[in-house]
Amino acid sequence: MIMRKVVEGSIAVAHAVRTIKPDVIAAYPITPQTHIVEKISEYIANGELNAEYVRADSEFSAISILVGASATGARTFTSTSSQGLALMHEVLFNAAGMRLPIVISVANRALSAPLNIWNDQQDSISQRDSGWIQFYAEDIQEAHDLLAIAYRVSEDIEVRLPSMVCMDGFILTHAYEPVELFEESEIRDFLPDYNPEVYLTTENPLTFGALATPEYYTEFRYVQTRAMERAEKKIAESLKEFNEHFQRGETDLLPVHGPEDGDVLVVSSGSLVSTVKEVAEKLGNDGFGVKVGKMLCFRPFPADAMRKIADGVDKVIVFEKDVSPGSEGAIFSEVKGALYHSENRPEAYGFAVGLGGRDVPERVLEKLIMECIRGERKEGFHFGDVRPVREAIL
Amino acid sequence: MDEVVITLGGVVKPGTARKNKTGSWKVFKPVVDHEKCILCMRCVNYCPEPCISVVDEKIEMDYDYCKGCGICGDVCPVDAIEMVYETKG
Amino acid sequence: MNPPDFFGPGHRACAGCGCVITLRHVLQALDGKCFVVNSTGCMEVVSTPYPESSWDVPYIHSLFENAGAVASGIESALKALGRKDEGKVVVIAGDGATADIGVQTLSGMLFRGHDVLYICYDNEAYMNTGVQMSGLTPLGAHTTTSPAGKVIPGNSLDKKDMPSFALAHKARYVATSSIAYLGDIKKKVRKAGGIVGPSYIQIHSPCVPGWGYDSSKTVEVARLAVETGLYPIFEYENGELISVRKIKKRKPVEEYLRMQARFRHLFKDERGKEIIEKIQEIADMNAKKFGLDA
Amino acid sequence: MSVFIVEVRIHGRGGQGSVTAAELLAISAFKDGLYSQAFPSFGVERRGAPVRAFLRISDSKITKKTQIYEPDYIIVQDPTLLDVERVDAGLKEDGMAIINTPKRAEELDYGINTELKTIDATRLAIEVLGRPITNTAMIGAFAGATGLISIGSIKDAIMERFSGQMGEKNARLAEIAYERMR
Repeated sequence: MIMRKVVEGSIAVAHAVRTIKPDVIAAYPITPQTHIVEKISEYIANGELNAEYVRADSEFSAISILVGASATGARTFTSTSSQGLALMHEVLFNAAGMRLPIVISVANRALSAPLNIWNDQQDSISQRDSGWIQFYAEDIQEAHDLLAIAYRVSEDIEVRLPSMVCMDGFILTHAYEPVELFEESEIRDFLPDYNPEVYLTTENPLTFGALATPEYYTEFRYVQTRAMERAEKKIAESLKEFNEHFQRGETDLLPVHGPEDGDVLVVSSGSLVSTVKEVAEKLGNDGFGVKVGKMLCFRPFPADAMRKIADGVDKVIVFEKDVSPGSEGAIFSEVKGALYHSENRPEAYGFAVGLGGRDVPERVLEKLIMECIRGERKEGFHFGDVRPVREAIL
Repeated sequence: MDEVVITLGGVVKPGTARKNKTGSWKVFKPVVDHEKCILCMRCVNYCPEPCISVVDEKIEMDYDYCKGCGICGDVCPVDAIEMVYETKG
Repeated sequence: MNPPDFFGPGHRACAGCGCVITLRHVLQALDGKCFVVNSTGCMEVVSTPYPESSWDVPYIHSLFENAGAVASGIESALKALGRKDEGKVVVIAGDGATADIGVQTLSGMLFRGHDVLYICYDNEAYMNTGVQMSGLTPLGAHTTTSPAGKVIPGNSLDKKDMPSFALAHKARYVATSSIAYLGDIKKKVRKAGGIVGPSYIQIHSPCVPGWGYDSSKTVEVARLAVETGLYPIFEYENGELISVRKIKKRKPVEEYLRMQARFRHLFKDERGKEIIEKIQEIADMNAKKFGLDA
Repeated sequence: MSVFIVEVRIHGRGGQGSVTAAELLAISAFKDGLYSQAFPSFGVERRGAPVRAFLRISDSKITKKTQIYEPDYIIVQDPTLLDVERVDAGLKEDGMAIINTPKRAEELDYGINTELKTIDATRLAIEVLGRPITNTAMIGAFAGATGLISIGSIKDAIMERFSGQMGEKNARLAEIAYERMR
């Protein structure tokens, strides 16, 4: 039986967590993640979720607590945003290097300074090299569903890497939509219990977190990279199996929407994809062949799939909610990087939009896409929705 | 090139450092005068390696690991341990 | 009659390392029935170069400053998984990891009341990285970041009072000890191991290269720290001072300082003399506070 | 493609339950078999500050994630907001404004050019709830004025959201407001 309800995004995520049944949850409150951990706290207080819930003294401690718990064999969960994720930075590398399948639900938010509590994706995108799998949810349903997929992929012995499931702060965390919520029994079928082969126990006293000299370190990074490659396959498999199980959700690592023979490819991630789709549809009605590539996961980066969907297009346009000052948008760089190895190298345009919570209305995207189509934009990276600026000292 | 084994997460089996024979570090080695020794166990307890034990009611030093720090001699209440220069090679 | 060991041999610690002595006896006191969480530091780097380990107990090293949190996580996992009876969760961390960089995760662990025994092996500086000053470096000590120079004669601060920090967090059991008294370490670790809830034991553990003395004198120098009153040995249970190691005839601090190269500069001039007097005052205050004099 | 999509903007002050109003309307519409979406304007505003909440109702899946710039309807929970902002900004010409005020529509000197309905929700709320919390009255009024959502679903949604007597009182308040608007 499908349980379909109008719920807030954060509540849908908390519900998914409840059915997935982590053994240990540790978290620290930060806007806009708060509703997730508040709801989980409520489940714990009401006995609806039987887990150890640790109210950590910081995000740094929260993720460190999960390192200890995960190494002991527990299934673990935390959620954070922005500065909180940045504060976890050091531990993220540590958890990935120790191959601990921790899952974080990230409520994407801008980074300070200047202080800004609103949505963009600079927080998680800037953790791209930490060794974590990164999923980006387009809507609340997907934020809910991807959690189960994340655990399944992360805990797979072929992968054993941590995951973050990113959802746009406020836009998804604080919105209400009808969501098909997991039943506990159906999640059990999809996601088996976590029983690691190696874990901390006095019955077999293993050493975790050894020091690797230059003689070994390279090989550790090498096997981690290989595990990411395997993760790519596992994600694709898990998406299909999820779809068979629940009859919903994407079935491709890099889903494409719109006309297959479209000569413009627009790539984006998170909730922005929805708006891009609306615009592409409208432009399609106006006679422009625009297809949309959805960056469902940024790590592992689906380079092969990207080449495939870009095959035959004249222009690739990337809309992303992040920027690397001194360079360009990270997704744009990587999309271009993938296309360098393709025979067909389309023109490439990258736009940072929606930074710090700026709403990205359809008209903005439509204007930018049309400027690219008409050749009014230079190839390369641009701020898409920036106003004229005069710099001043005071 | 030789193949290296990289374990999942770098997990290591217990006690595997025993293959690292630190005895080569020492310049002076402790020698026990079993006549004087009263088996008080102070050297056993204070050895940082640890590489001193009682075998057949006699103190035995495992020179494979002894780094020659001299703590055993220093804590011996009856001066039964002497540090002697170890010629190598 | 040989005690069972759960650490070494084959580790790469310096000859005469006082910290390893601490380690050995902590693990022995718990009969190896424990989970060790080790901060980055000497004991970590000397014991776990891949693919080797000197540990015979379940062991994890994560980072420098998160041992309190990692231990909290292990303890929570053992609870959640119904495996609490497997053993005690024990942190083994140096003074820098404890009193400086890891103070927040220690605070969180103590405050939340996790059933964890936190052992600080106190060798009074960042020895792993080459003897830099930490929050537990004593007054007057020369370190590479508090060098005895022409203008400033070594460390101008005195040790941070971490036992009081633990007490302020209502830790169930708080104690100090020293490798000079192995029986004392064992007794206290066993006691803490039997208490459900957070406990903190700080164990004075001399460092041969960091303090500058002959490697055979590790125990002797540790004993002098206690006998001068500079390292008072005490224990608190539920906030009450329940025992103090009495000193028959307290020795002047010079005896302790003179043994170590890190204090050598204090014996060169009048300024040094003043600092020695200040150090003596610290010892006198300890004696008064804890009633050290027998 | 959606056959119809209705966009609603709710104006209120922090603490008046505007987000809850949007949520309840979304749940009610869903109960009627429609697709719906509700979300707040995301701010750092505290109690008393002007806030907005948004609602979309459609007969097919709603994919839009942007804020609402050209609403079909506006709901104004607090009459004092008329003094501080143009609540009708972007309101479609064939749209409708539903405003909580003791004034009759023709007495309201605000210059709203669309259809305008008023209701003294504050007085109603005080009478029924004993407190000036107007959000359930306003959603009842919205249902009555637009006919988009059934009052049965609205009452169900309210009863699920507030337990016991509080639920019953709010459901009654919504129904009274609904009847006034029909």
